[in-house]
Amino acid sequence: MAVSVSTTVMNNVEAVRTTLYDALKTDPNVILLGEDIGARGNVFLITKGFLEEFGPQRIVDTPLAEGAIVGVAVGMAMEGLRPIAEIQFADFIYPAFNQIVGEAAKTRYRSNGDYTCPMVIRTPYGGGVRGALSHSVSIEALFYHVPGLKIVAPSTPADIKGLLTTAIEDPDPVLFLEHKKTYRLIKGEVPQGRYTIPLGKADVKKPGNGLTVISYGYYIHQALEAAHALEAEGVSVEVIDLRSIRPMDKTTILESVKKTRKVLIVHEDNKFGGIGAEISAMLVEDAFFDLDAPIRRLCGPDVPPMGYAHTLESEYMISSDRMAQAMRELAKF
Amino acid sequence: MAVSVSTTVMNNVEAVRTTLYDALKTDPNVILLGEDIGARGNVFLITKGFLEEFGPQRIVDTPLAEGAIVGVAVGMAMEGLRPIAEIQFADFIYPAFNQIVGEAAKTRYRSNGDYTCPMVIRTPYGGGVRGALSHSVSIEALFYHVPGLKIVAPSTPADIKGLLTTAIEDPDPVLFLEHKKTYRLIKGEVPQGRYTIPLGKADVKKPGNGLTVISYGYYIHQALEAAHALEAEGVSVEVIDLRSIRPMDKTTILESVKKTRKVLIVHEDNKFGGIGAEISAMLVEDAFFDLDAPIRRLCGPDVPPMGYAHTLESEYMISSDRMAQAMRELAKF
Amino acid sequence: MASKMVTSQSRAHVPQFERHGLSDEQLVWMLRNMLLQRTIDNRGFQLNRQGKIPFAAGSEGHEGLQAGAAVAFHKGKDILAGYYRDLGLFLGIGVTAEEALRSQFACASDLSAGRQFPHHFTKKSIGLVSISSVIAAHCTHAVGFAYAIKYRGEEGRAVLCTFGDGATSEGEWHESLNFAAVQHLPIVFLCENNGLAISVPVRKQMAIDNVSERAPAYGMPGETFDGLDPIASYDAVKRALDRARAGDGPSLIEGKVHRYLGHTTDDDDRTYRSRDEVAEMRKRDPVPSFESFLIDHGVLDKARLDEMRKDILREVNEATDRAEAEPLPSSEDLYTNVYAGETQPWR
Amino acid sequence: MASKMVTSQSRAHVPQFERHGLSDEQLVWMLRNMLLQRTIDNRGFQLNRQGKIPFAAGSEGHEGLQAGAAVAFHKGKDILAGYYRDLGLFLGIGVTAEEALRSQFACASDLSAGRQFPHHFTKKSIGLVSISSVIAAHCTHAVGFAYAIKYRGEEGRAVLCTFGDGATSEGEWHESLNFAAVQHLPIVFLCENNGLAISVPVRKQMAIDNVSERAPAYGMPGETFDGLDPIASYDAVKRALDRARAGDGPSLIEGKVHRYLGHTTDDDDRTYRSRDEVAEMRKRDPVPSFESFLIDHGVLDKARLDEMRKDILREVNEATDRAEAEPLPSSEDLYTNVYAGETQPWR
Ligand SMILES: Cc1ncc(C[n+]2csc(CCOP(=O)(O)OP(=O)(O)O)c2C)c(N)n1
Ligand SMILES: Cc1ncc(C[n+]2csc(CCOP(=O)(O)OP(=O)(O)O)c2C)c(N)n1
Ligand SMILES: [Mg+2]
Ligand SMILES: [Mg+2]
Repeated sequence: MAVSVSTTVMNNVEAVRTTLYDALKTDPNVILLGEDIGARGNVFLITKGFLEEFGPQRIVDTPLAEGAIVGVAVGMAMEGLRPIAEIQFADFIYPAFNQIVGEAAKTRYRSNGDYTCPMVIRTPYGGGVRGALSHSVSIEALFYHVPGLKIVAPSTPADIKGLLTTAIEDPDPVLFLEHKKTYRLIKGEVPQGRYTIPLGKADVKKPGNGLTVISYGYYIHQALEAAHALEAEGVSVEVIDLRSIRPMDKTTILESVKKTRKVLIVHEDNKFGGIGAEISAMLVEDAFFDLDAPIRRLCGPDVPPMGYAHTLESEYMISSDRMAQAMRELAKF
Repeated sequence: MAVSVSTTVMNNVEAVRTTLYDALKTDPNVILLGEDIGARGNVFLITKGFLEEFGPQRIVDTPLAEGAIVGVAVGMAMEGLRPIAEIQFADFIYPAFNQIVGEAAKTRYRSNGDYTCPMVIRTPYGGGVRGALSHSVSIEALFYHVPGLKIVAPSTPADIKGLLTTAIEDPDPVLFLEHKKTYRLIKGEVPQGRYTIPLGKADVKKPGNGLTVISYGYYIHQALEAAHALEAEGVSVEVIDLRSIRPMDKTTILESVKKTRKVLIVHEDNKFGGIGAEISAMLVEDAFFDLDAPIRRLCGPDVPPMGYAHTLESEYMISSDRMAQAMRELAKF
Repeated sequence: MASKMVTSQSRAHVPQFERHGLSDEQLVWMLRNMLLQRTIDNRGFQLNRQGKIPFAAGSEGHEGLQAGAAVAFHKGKDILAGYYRDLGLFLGIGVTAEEALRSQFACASDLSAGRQFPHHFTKKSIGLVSISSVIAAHCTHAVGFAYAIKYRGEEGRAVLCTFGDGATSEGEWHESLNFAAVQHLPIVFLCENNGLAISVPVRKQMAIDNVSERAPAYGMPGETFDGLDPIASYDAVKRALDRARAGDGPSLIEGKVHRYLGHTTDDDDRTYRSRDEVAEMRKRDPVPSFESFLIDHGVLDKARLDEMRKDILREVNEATDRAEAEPLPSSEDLYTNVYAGETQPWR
Repeated sequence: MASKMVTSQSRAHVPQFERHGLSDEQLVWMLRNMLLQRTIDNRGFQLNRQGKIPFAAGSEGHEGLQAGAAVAFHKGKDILAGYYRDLGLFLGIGVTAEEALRSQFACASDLSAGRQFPHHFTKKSIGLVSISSVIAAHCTHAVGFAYAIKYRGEEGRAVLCTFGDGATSEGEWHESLNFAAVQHLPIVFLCENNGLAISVPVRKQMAIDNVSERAPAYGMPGETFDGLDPIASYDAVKRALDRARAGDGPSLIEGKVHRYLGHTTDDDDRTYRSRDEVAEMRKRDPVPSFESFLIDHGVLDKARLDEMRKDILREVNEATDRAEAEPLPSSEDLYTNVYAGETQPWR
């Protein structure tokens, strides 16, 4: 990441907001479209004040139709605008699946490069916020299999700013996932001024040599908490924040695993067919003989995310204690 | 599989057809709905003559709207009918994604069992038929991550009859995938009379002890061809036909791998995040020390399936020769 | 009619009014339903302010439409495919106050076993379809129910499918109406048009004034009525349901209502509408309007009204206390009813 | 008008006709476009029968509508978001016969580099949007183009979005019209209603007679015209496009056309319609009808027509020979243009 002289402390909501603001300021082709992003300023107040400053032509409160939100953005992008489409909650992205997977991701390939689709689809995802069955889902595994798409899921304000800036300038469609739980919970130093972080580059959030923990989103913070706890017990844990899910950073993962020889993959999303599956399969292909222990996946249970009652929610979510326990076991292995 | 006295030889189209026919005959709650399944008798002639025999109330030519085809079927199922929805080509299932993933798969969970959703969604998938970019896709990896759904992808007429019969009687929603390329290409003995094959049970299509090949759909036949070729070279290959993708048959896979200690996973679908990823990850968790070689995945390239020109198509598809080559290498390992 | 309700001359004597066959008992029942809905709504917001529940959504302003629709609905026969803002309708067809409060507290005994948001009920025994939070997704299900009714030739049954003005923009809404029209199904599509989709005003939702103007696009009868007026609402919904039950096919009808509260407790509506705007709407608040209408027309007297209010408060208080005392789901409850039996992704 | 074309009295002398400002040159150009479309269509089916190409789709019966629309379209300015059955329109706005044949042979030099089905063109240089096989998916894109045009304040540009009758049942079709109406965008939604979606007759597609009856549901002007008549088609499409270009917003117009062939070479339409039905329609075949219309009205003489036919056949024969000789894509071509640059899922 380009380091800039001074920094500001902000949370993840502010990081998204300031990045969108800068993009609107610098590029007249940038247009935001979504539900309640105008007068309401988005349900998390991310776009508050944008309508007044940039006007209804650039801050478009759309009809309640996700297929159109994404599909119209695809058309805008093909015609040279830089649309940033918002899906109010990731749970409601399904009606846009046809436009994302069938159209946006295929535009360049289908036309052999005659048309391209430079657009961003932003959406808040994830649980632990009492969002019940329809405001808690993780969607990355439903999209990461799709050629033509890029997927980003940052965990910190600094990463959000750098990656969202890159995503907006990327020549291809990017699905940008923002974990709801981190929106106000996570604060951090953010370099002032413009900087970018390349898509497809993971970040070692904590170096270590005893074992490697691979995660992303909210759980990065839980994993770091657990990893620091284990330092006290003499276990050195390296925590890798994937940040990008497609493309994914093989180099950083392999380097770490060759060093630690033990891997724990942690994600909130359901386990079966989740992101962890591909990471594990890749490691077996490319680092089989570097592994001292079976790759362990600590993931969401295979049930719909996520019951409303806090008892159900906390059963679904993985605490840093459970993560620490899994790390201990793997370290002992 | 229940063995019945006499058998008939038929291809995969006829197997689907005869199973649907028997279901319509035996259960008045069974209703077929989809595009061109009436007078046209489905674009592959699977339902030819059904309209005349069972009438437009049970063989419903719907408007051109996949969301409604599946969503209306969900309502029918909740009210006690046994709808069998057809998506004309798997490439066009995306507009129904919201109803399949968000509604059908969640009906039982959301209502804590007050309502259930016993329905089948049939669709032809897969390439190698000059179907170009929108009549060639494999969709299993876009759905197999979803709790509440079941997914079946048989390769032979006998398996189709047994599994489709089970799927129609299953109390939960089942996505039933029929590989277009096998429709008329694959013929086989089919037991007469009613029989079922349990979902979630794989089938060892060819026993062997040198290495295990795991696949499903059209590639089962390519893999068997390759496996038989290798017998001549003294390599004994066990070929497992998954048949069910969710739930998946851990027992059969583990038994085989403990025996052969080498695994090749083959699928037509794109590699990254495909079914093979979960199989490999599971094996690393449960059979790590039984493996003598890295698990190898031979899969579709990570590009949109599939160019129209036969040069592009044959580059995408995996020939039995390429499979044989991969088996040889793994055997030598 | 709603406007008539508040005119002073109607207070002068006891004038007749078009009651569309509604008995005094039914009219009083409707008012009670409206008061009960509002009391439970307010309880939810209250419990949320007290920090006892994380979330609540209210239907204030929709009471008239829903009370009318509830009477038109044939309990034990018809099917209701409703949405989250239908509390009055749900109560009206047989959801109890205690079930409502259990949903607010996410009790194990909640109809969804504490899995869904408050008021996202499921109650097959009374024909109430499991509520989806996904806008318009239930419209296709409603059509499937209607198809089953017609397929089985069940006389005198119909489906009532309700939704908001925002829902009409969804593709699945269009697909549902078109499918129902082509199949000539026994279903009523009832739009509760409160002029807002969270913050988005209806003029940004569609370029026409009334949702019912879309009925001809499907070859259905359409009608817009005053959803603040319970009697007008009953009349419109009843005529449409009767058409459906008689085999005369689907209808698209629309009641114009108000939304007095924020979208939910998570929404601060001051960011997108002025207090004056809300105050102006409040002047036509269906609850006090209907109270005085019934009193002015001698259907109800003040004393009985106070009695009713007390009675409702008692009912809701008791329901609150009982629900608050109920156990929450156990952690094991997370894993049940994903499939029939114990299916796991790996077996 | 189409009916007028074939009346005998019109052959009696050389009557005037409403030409809506179309010059003789334009009228002749339209006929040539129709003949070229049909010749290339037939070539595709011929090549398929000869086993030279695996698949072809034809537009026979749509020629009149498309020739009229092509003249109304402002080349170099307007955007066309069309669908697979628009060959005449594509040729009319600047796709060449050779490009059409290259798509049939899936040559490396095909506009999609042999990736897409025949006639699924992409040609940004002439404002032709990459064709999607997914019904109605392109309608939302068309709206996005129209939004960009309005956003940039580009005077006198509009988007023409075409689709079949079946497409109108898709949710995305509804979402597209509604979005365009709310934003008052410069776009024309043109339905080529041939009464069939593969085998499904339009009465199973919708419960109304004309797609244009849906225009009021979006607050748009709507109109149904005779799509067999090139002049009537030109007039209707031009008026709608002029409205859009003048900033007067979107329209939904519909031309009634025929589909004489099977849906594609994979479809045997005898399974769902009788030969008599097709023969009956053929009596109004727009191509011979327009030929005799132009001759009857002295715009064209037999000699020039024969010349034109020969010329077109020569053009298509040469295009066929050249395309057939073109190389196919190489196996490496499978991997390009997934992303800009060389992005792989793992890096
Ligand atoms: C498919 C989908 N998109 C977005 C949302 C988020 N959301 C919840 S309610 C709502 C507004 C609904 O407005 P309307 O249909 O008018 O109903 P009302 O709340 O006004 O009664 C939105 C956008 C959702 N639940 N589902
Ligand atoms: C979303 C989707 N569903 C189904 C199909 C399969 N299909 C291809 S063309 C067609 C019929 C289209 O009919 P219509 O829109 O009237 O166009 P026409 O071919 O009659 O011109 C269908 C069902 C598809 N291409 N896309
Ligand atoms: Mg509303
Ligand atoms: Mg058609």
